[in-house]
Amino acid sequence: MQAFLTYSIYGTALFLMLLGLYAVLMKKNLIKIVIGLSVADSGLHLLFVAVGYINGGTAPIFSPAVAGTGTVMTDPVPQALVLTAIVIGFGVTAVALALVVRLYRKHNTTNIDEIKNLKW
Amino acid sequence: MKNVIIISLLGVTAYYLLSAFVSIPFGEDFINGVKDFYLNKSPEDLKVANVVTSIVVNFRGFDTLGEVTVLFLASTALGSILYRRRSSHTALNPQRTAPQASTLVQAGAKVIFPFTVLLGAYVFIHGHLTPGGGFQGGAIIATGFLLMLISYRKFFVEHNVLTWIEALAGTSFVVIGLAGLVYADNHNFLENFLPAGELNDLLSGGIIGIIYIAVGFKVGAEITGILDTLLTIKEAGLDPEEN
Amino acid sequence: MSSLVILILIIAGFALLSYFGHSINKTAGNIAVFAAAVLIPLYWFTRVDFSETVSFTISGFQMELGYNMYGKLFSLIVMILSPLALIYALGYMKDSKRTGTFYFSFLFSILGMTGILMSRDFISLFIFWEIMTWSSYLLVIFLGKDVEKTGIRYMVFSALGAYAMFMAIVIIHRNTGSMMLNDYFNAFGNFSTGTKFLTGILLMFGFALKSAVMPVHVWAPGAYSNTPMAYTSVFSGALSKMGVYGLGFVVINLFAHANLHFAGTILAWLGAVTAVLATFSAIFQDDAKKLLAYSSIAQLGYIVTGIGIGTELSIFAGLYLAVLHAAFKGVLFMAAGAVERQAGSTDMTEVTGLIRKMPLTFFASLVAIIALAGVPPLGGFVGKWMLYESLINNGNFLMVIMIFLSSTAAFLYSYKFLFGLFLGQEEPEFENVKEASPLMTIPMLLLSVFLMITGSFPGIVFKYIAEGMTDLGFHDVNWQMSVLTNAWGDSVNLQHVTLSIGVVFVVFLIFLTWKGYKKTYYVSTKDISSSGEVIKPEDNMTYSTDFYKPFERVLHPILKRKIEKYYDEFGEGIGALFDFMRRIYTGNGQTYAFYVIVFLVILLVFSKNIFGY
Amino acid sequence: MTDPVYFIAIPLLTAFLLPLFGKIYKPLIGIIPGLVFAFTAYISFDLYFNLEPGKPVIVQMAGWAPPWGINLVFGEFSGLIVSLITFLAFLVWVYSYNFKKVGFDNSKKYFTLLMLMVAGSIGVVLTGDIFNMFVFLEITAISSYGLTAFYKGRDSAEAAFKFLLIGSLSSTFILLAILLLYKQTGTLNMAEIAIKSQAIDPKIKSIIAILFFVGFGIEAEMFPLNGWVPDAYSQAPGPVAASFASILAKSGIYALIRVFYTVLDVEGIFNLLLTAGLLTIIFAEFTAMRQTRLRRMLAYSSIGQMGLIMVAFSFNTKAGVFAGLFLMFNHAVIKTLLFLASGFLTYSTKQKKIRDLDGFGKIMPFTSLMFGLGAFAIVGLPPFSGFWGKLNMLTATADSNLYLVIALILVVAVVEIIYYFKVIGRLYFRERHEDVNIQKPTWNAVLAMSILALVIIGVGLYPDFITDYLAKATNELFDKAGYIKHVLPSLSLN
Repeated sequence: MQAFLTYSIYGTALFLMLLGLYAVLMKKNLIKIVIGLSVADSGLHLLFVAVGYINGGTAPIFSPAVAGTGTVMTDPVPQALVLTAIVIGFGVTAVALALVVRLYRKHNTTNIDEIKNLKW
Repeated sequence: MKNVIIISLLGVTAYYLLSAFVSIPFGEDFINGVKDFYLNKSPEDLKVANVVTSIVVNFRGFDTLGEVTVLFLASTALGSILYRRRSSHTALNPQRTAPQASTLVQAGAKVIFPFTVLLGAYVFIHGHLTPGGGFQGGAIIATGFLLMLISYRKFFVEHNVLTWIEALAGTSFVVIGLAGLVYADNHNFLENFLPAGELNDLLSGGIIGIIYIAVGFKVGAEITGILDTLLTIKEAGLDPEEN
Repeated sequence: MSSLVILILIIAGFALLSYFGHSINKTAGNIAVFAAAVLIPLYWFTRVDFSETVSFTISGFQMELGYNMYGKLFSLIVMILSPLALIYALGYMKDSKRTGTFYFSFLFSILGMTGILMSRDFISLFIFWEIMTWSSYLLVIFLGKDVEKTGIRYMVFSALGAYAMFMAIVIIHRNTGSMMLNDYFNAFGNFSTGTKFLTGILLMFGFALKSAVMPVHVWAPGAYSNTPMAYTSVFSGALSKMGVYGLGFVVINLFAHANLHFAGTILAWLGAVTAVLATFSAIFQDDAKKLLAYSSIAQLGYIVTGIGIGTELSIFAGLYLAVLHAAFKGVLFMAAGAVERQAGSTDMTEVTGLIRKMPLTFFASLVAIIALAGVPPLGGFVGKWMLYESLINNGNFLMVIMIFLSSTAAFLYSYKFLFGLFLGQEEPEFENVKEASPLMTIPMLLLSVFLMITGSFPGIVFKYIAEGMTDLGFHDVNWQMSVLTNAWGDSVNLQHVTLSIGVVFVVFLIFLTWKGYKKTYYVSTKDISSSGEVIKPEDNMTYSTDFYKPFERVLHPILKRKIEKYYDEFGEGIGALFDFMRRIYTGNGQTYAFYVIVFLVILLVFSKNIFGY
Repeated sequence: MTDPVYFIAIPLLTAFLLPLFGKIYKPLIGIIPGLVFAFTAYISFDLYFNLEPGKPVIVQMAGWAPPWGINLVFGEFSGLIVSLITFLAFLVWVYSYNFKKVGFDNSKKYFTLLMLMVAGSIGVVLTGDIFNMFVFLEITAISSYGLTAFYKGRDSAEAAFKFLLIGSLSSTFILLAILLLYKQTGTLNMAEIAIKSQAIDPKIKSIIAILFFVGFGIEAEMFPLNGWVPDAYSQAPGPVAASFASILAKSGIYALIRVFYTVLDVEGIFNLLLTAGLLTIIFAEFTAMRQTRLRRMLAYSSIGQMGLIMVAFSFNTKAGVFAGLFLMFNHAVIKTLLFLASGFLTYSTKQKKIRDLDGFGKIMPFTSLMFGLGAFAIVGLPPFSGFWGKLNMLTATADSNLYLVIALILVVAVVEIIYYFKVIGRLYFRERHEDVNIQKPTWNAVLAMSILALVIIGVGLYPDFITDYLAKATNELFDKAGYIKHVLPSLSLN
């Protein structure tokens, strides 16, 4: 059971990440590429949270309900990190979308194959 | 063909990464991590119930400062990327290309908007007590604004106000951090110099609550600003790329 | 402060002074250049302490400056030839633009050469070598023609040579932990065979390239002829001798400490082949500058042969030829420059009959040509004599034949040069040509006087060569002021030779003058009778056109295989390869992302091999 | 008054407040960032020269000792690089203070982005926490995207998008590596990871190392991850390209070095770095030779230099690291000068082609001279500083018995000479055919370029100005136990 959980949970998160990368590598539409980056980020964030989980753990909050009961708590560190990672991912996505807008204005297309004025 | 190549490449990557991740089974605790220290110190020294918050704002507060900077940066970069020189002829005539939303949506949005903002404020004010915090609260507030932006073609945010909020909130974060250099016991950046209070009190955690409120304002203002920049075209018509 | 450092600083100071002087106005700059031409040699001859050494450590490398006698010999060339060339340049460059840059580079190349000759460690040697290289590069492209082709070719080959040296230097440092020349020579015997070969051959390659030995000579003709002639005299006369200098001490020291004679023999063969082929090429040049350039390569071939054989006499001959070559090639390039400046061209099919217009230039060229051709009674003869003797002694008969062939063939181009420019019929368009200014003729004449003296008294040069050879390990070299001896017991008293030839010459001159003076009248090449053909003004009727056509036909199969062509083809091939390589940067962002993933996957798949777990 | 925290805090504070300053008095937008750069340069020099030997300045954030809190380490190694970055950043500000007055009215955003990019790079260098390094790397990256796309008329958005695409992949890999490290060691502090990393399963460690290698390699312009470089360098404003070469690339290579020298102990990575560095040199320099546009040529040359730096660091010897630092110094100073000069050389030409520069030596004497000097220095001709870097590099290579590498580096150096001298030939020894509107460099640009030129000549004539500092930095980098001892006094490397 444990092994199944391990493989399925990490596998799912990694699958999501690689799905995003697949979109980045295969899709021709700039917007889809940005979405791919976003999806890859989400998969990564899921991985973070999954790594932080401890069997039978509760949320790491000392509310009066749990205080002093000695329950196991999940690891708070990846949760804090994922918060940072999400914000950074958001920032990158926003900049990417702005660039897509600029590129569309200039080239009148969102096909990445047609946007290569700079080469060699 | 390309499909097959890429899928097999990603498959190989997946195989290696998965083999690295499954080395420690899911949900297993490891020893000697820094987390135990955080779990002990957060309620004892900082009197902060939400350990994630105490990590985000205090133990790793420097990261959060960077994070806030990233958001600020994103909005600045966005402004710089989509910036257009104002020609003297065309007056500033902001407009949106999106179609007008239905009356139902408009009315609903009007009702939901204040509550969304209120919820956001609640979330970031109670960041050290309950799940949530400045980023989450700010994001909720921005959602409220997004709702308004997409419902009303004529709803515009005042960028001047946003600038002031961003500047003051960001400044207060850094200033609070710098104050730690002067007033705190060990004279460290971002160190707590206020009384910690009691666990699970609203006024607990010293500077943590204050910083999270500042972060909430800043995030709310910045995301709203970003959404507005992306949604609104400042000038009538699309000018061709200059130069 | 040490006199050596002061010398370097003086030269650098004058370089800057000339540059800024010229940017203010021409007179100020020219005064600075003149002062440099006078004061630098003056300081060198009177104040420089040749026994002094200066040591210092920079960036963890020990460096040392100090003259030895061998370096002093070459310094003598630099210190005599370059001031004369500088003074010549004052006349030659009078109407040019950007003279500031010219003199700046000129003086910096003198600085480079001076520094090379006083370096006792590889680092300062290399630094000065590079300074010499880039300053001469600036002069090669100074006139702005053939910047891409000749300039880049010169720079590429120089860089190849310099970097071969550089590689040798760092390998030496790795094996000895020191950068001193002497440490290298002393430790050489203990090196592994591979290191011996690698360092020896790399160093030799670097130096041989500067002295334009055959497969790597292609930079030379273009560079020599492309440079303002005021500098070419130094370029060919002194700068190329830096290669000879380096070859000398490397070859000798390697022979002394290891049995690498065959490397020297290869070098000697290359020198001989160079001499022959370059001589043939020189014969068929129509441009006097190109002709002189090829002739320089050929002459350097003799010198390299002498050095490469590595016996006492051959080196002695090589060094003597090096000194003489500096003098006569200096004169010839100056003369070509004078003609170019006065008549507007050095194309021998156009410029003819300048003997009456430019008698001083002609006289200087005549002396230099005689010295070059190795005809008694001038100095070139002495050098050839010794070279032949050393080759015969060594049993290299084939090489003797080659050298002999080349020096006989040298008559052909020597004559072509003299005839083409100075003799022959006078053309109307050169009616108003005048003799060059004294600033230009005096240096030429001084050098030709030197050449005449060495014809009967080669001993004044022998003295310094013998001194210099002590540093190469030949301690008691016999020499006499004006008597040549050989191993077979023959001896020649040069004064007798000079005297007898002089008498014949004078008699002949008087006879010619008396016989021909009255009846001479001058006609243009167009002033001929032809059977029905009308000579148009633009027809080139000078005798110098297709001067050696029959020879050319014979030698064509040899000479058509221009080595330049192979280099050019190689360069084009490389360029095409580079063009192919840069297609990797397709311009498509997605492709770049694909590269990233591919790279990651490759590393992951081979992680076991990379990290060896 | 000198605390490494100010490196980060002051630029951030100013960045937040800059919009408000602009509302008060417009010229403050240009002046205030300059004061900030001057201030950071001042404190970096102050801290660096007052550093006690072998005793880095360590500050804790929020009063928690290192394994728990984030810390900044200002040692001889990181301090040297920070000083270099702040010095060059100040010069870039001096240069760009009134660069392109017309069309530069968006300067508020320009200076904000520039300031944050510098602060981010400093953060990458100073931080002692691996995740914090990631955050600062992202700050640097996002501000670079913004700066790349700063000009509207060019293809700058295209360049920035490529940069962003590759940069996002880089951050994904780095995050994965950090996550794996955290999973294995339970900590994010670099010193503690250094202790615990010995116990990590080598197979997983190698995967972590590869992820870091690819992630930081993208920032460090490694082949084949450097597709974004030529585009970004050629499309960004001139001073920004200069700061990419001198600041962004430096923080990338610093992260690479720090992780592999201090944090992870994987021997095999050095051979990999050597191979990647050599490939980088070959492809970059050979591609550079066939470029027709000046800035693209400089960009490829910059990649080549970075490859050389990687090769130097791959020897894992003190001589190699010393040479690598020397090359980093040279590359930062000289490439900055070249980019700054090229900014004015190509100012008015639309295509920015090399052949547009014919005869510029006469009409723009100062800028051309600066470019020529930079070109002489970068190809390693004495008596300029580039020579000493190359000399140390090659002796280090020889000491590692890599003779073939020496030959390769020198062959590539010949290629480098060809394309730089082609430009010089065009600048000085060609006649101009058509008239062109030129932009004389402004006084502040002249000042910035002159200072760089003086540094190049000064170090070239007397390299011992800096060799002591480089040697100290080298020793510190190799003193892994010392680093751990200073950061974590209670723990030690077993």
